[in-house]
Amino acid sequence: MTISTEDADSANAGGFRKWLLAPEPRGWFQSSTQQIHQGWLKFSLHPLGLAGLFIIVLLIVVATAAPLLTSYDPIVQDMAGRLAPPSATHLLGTDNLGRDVFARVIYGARTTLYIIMLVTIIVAPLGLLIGTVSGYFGGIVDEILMRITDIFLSFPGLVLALGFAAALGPGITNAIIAISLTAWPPIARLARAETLSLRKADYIAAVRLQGATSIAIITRHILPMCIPSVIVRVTLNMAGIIITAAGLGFLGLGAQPPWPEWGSMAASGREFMLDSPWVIAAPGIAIALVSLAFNLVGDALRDVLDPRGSE
Amino acid sequence: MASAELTSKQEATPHPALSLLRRLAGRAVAVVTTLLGLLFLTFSMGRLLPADPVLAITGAEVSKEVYDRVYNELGLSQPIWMQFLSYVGKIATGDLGMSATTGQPILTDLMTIFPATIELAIIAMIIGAIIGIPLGVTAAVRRGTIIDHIARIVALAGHSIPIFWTGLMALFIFYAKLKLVGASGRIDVFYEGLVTPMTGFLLIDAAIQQQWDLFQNALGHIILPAAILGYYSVAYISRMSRSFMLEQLSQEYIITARAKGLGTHKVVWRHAFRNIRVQLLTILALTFGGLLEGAVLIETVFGWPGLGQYLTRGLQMNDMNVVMGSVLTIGAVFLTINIVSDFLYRILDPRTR
Amino acid sequence: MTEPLIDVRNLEIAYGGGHMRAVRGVSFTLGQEKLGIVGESGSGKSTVGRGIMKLLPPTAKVSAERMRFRDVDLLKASERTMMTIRGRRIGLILQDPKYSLNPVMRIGEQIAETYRFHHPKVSKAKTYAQALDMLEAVQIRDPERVARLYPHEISGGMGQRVMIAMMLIAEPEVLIADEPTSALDVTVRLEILALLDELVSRRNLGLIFISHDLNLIRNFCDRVLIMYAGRVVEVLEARDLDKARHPYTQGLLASLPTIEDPPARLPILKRDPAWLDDLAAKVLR
Amino acid sequence: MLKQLLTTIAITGALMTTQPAWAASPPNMLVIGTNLTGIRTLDPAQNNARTVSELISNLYDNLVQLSPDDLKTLKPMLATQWSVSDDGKIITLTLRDDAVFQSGNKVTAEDAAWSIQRVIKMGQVGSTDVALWGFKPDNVEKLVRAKDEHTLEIELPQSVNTDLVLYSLAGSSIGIVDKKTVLSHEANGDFGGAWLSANSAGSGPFSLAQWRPNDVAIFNAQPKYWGGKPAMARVVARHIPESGNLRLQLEAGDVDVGQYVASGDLDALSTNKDMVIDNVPGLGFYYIALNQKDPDLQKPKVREAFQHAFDWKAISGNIMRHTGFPWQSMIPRGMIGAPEEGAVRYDYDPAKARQLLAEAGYPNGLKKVLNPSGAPTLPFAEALQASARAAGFDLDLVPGEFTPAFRERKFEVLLGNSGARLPDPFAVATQYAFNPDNSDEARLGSYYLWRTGMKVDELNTLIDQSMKERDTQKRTDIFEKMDGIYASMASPLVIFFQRTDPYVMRANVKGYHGHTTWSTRWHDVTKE
Repeated sequence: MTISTEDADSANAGGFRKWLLAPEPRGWFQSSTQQIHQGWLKFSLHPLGLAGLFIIVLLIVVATAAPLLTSYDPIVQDMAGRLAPPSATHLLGTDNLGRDVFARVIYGARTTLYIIMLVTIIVAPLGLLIGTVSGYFGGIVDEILMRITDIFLSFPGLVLALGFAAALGPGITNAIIAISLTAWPPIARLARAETLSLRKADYIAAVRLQGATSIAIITRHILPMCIPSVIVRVTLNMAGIIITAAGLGFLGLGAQPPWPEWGSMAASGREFMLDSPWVIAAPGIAIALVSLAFNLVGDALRDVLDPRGSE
Repeated sequence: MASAELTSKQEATPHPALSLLRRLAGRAVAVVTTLLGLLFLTFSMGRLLPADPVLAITGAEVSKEVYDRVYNELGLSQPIWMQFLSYVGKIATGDLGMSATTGQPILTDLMTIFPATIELAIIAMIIGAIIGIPLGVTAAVRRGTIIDHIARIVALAGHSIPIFWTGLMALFIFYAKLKLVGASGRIDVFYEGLVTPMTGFLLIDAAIQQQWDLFQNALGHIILPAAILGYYSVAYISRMSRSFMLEQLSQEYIITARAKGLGTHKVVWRHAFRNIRVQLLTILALTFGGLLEGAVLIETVFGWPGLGQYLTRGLQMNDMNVVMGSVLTIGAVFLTINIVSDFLYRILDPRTR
Repeated sequence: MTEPLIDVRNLEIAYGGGHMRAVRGVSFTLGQEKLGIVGESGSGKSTVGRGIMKLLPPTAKVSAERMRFRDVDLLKASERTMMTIRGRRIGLILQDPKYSLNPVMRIGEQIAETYRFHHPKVSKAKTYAQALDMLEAVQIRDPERVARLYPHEISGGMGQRVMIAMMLIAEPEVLIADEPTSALDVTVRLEILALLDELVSRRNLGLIFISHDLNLIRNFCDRVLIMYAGRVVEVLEARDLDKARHPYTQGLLASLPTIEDPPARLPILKRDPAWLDDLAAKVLR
Repeated sequence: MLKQLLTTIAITGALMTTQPAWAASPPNMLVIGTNLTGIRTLDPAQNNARTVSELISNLYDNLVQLSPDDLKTLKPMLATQWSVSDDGKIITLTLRDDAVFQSGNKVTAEDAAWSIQRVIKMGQVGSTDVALWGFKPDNVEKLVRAKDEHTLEIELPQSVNTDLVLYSLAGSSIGIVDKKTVLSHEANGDFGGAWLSANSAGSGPFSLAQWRPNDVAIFNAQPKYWGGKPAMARVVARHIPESGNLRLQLEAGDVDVGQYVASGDLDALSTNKDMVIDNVPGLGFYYIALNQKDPDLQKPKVREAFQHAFDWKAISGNIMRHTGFPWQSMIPRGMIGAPEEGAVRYDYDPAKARQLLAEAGYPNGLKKVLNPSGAPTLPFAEALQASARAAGFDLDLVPGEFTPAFRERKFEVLLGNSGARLPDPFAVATQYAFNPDNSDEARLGSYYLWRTGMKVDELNTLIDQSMKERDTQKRTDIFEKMDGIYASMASPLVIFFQRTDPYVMRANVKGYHGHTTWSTRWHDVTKE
């Protein structure tokens, strides 16, 4: 066989492109890389999707580089300079307690990023685990797990999150847990569907014949295959999660003061909306932008993955 | 969508009537277990809430003896599963408990407030459908063009802008500046109490009693929150319409219709759209559930005396029974909508009849 | 032959900004005859049929030296003009009635629609009666009952009769049948062919019959176009098929099993990239 | 498809423009925008909170009343005159004979006696004030009695300053109800409580036309009111929880009186010449409560450090501009025993707070959970959190509704505000300094000092004295002494502001005077 030489080729400069475009990929890694590359090519045809991606990247950059972008501390108050309109000193003005709105929006990006990451970390594994176990074992296990999933699905997300957030008490982490509790069922369904199609695959049968345990099959062979589509799905749902988080913040169940969170900033700013619109506009626009960005990226991803989208 | 999955597990049985019966039975079991699960969720939510169920009944000033007596009466000394069973039993008899903040049985409260929310959500859904469906269909027909992109931005913006912000802004513009609509509540104060509640739906009641100025006034009050709520749902409706439509437009019968000489408008609306009507109905039903969710925020802003405000106030006041009752109601409505839309699908689509 | 019904010269159809050339320099004319277009799937034969009716997706780029239907220059025809041609003057029959009929519209309504669209002044009742007559003409018993059915409630053969009825009700001059029988059972297939044959002759239609089935074409059509990879490689009178000169056509014929002399193993069709270039020119008279 | 969209828009537009002009509230109708959250009943015996007191005060007459501008002089209402026996044990009130209930029944002494008995027997929050005088379910029937149709006798179970008793009779909970009507709706021995929660049976200037909890309360004028027919034919109290919305409606003239307007909107409305803002002083304070069951907060130096940890001056001119004024004495301004030249006792001094903390054994500061109780105190809490950080306190701010937790002593540091209805320092002192039994089982949740877990016997004695003493000068001395003790002991209830309740009125509304004891009456309200 010539696999080794092929691989050596691909490692060479210029060979990468060839490897990427090889008509017959060798191995899982190459094929999935190729898939991602193909997907990216399609994705890059969506101007709106690209715009969304740009905003998300911007969010990450802003969150990471927050201290470099503003010299203000987002929690330091200045009662004498409260509700100052936007100016050179305060780019987006100040809020009710004289805090710099720009700094709060910038640092608020960290909170948003924290929400996004934590939800992903909780939801993806949970959904994956439930979905794959359900799909792999089938029968009564499947029946029970899917019934539980249905129950969670039969609730509107915000309402369920509201209830749980209230039950768990205020605080951003509790809010995230509450949101996660409502966000895993679609993931589980997806993972289950993928598992069902994988379960019958020949290579799984082969592995099973070699005497691998169910746990090993699920974790080593099925789970990794489900991850890409799960990631896509989580992205699709992220816009909704951000809006839900903002809604919780608006109802006083979000981040604890004084730490900046866009939803609660908007909530406390609405009292001043008519006279000092910047206090609410800045976090409101931030929420809208990020949520819109995820919506756009999600839409584009959906088109890329949807076979109907390729004409 | 859950329901579609549920019904897809059909087995090939010899006799169609038997298979139907079996399917119905399976469906019933699924509904009952889901309902039980729903009850369990609300129950555990109630147990987790920091509110003291005893104090909710007795009021804060209570002697130790009374406290203990009520504690036992509520069955709080029993094992948790017994408590759950008695909770289920109470719900089965329509006893959702008393509200600590309104002093009324939750069921009575829900009877007066839920129609307000339903009315709002229905109008919102109509608005959402009137904007969302043509938007989605147009986007599908003009796929990839600038119209498609604009339609997408318009729709997604509605879903991305926080609803409380849109709400206050709209009040400022349409109420305060333009004086086009009413501000708070379901009706102007001077019409308050002039209509006898019959159905609980103010618009319907006013129409039945032929109080047209009152009807108009109520319409002026509902239109703004409903429009904002409706706009919120446009994203979902238009996205689904677009994707359904794209699927239909790639079908062979579209070629047939065009080969007959029909123009785009006829092909789209007479042929393709006819095929997505039933799907859209399902989507609208699901949207309706989502609108109940949106109502939670919009009702606070507009002082709309509905379920959303009831729930948020219950949360703020630690009124456990209110929270449990409202969440249960919304969950039950969701479930019902799922079943009904599934049913509608079967009834209305000639292929599944 | 008198004035041709359809005259196509050097038709080019490409997708994806010209990258995918589905049809390359196809030329033919159609009179009041049965013209067969034969080729394997992907040879561009269906594209030609739909190209004439301008029913290709907007991403398709169509160009030709000439593409006329009677007095109409199809290349320059507006969508509005095309609407008066489609259904009224050229009909199109698709492969599988399961997909080509609108699943949520009653049969009668679908047939009547063609007529109503082109004869808007005729009353509703009369239009419907016309549709029932047409159903009868395609040999459907109990047309009144069938008219009330939905497509999924009828068989494939009946579906194709409905399709034919729908396309002939406005009395077109040309009918394009795109694999009209491939989705049908063998016995039904013959019935449909007989019906088509009868209707085409009785109404003096020009018929373009697109199929991958050489046998069928040879028995049914007057003249045959053989297409390969977007090109016409050979044009023959149907009865002269045995005298085909092009190796592709010969290959096609050789791979047809016959009852008298079944080959032990069907030969594999040979393909030569060179056909794409040189031979095309020769075919052009 | 665009065509359809446009048609829809056109239709909607047409509907809008045919809308009658959204007229301002009519001249004979008063519209009050308020917050009706938490009002579960309109039964006088079951209420003692602010908004509901106003509603009840217009449905039911009291025996006596206090006018909003003079909280010391009792004025006649249903009782035209009253006298106190020489031993100070019996109060005799003579009732007017022209008062009728909305049912048409005449108001009699029997109704009055039964109304008081009812409040005591039901034992709900409405009884808080009168129960202080020693009335109990088993003695009230004997002590409060109708001597004849127009004479009511109230015998006191213990020695009490009778002015206090009469003040308490002016409170909204002691509104006189129609005994006959209410009893006809009694169910399960509830004294008609369930029926009265959504119906009225009073002799007041208004009757309840409609009541929907958390939505609206509508009142119709009683044309045959003994005090004359009110100018307002109808009063509507509507639940408008969103301050911005309320403000827009005030500006548009759809709402005449706004309550619970948020500070940002108040600032804006204060510059509007069509608006009058009346900041009515209330009998309560904004305070920080420190739970004495917490070993850290138990230390006096830590409590003292809290006095210097809050930069209250920074928020007094803005956030608190309409809702309170600086006041750091436990006796409300203008009351007997109150410091006359203002009560500013502690300044923000982070260095001093740090030093006190260090002395208490916390050189590295102290971390506690801070609960602002109720949403309006949130900005206050955020300001406290920020200034306390500099003073060495790391306060973990957890917002929400914490009154129940406060009542159960389950908190660390809580920020809240209080109110009382009895216009005498005794009421506030009881709330802030009285605690006869510090055990958990006692459940004395109405006493804030119990809630914080502290018991000071000396204060208990003084409060008891202030209740019994009839001589005003002596009582003044008692309250001054109490205030002194309270200040020097570094109370676990650290008072910063006295509350004011802002009422926003359109300038054309006359005669609406927010009442310190919350019994705001609409009888004399007119609109120009």
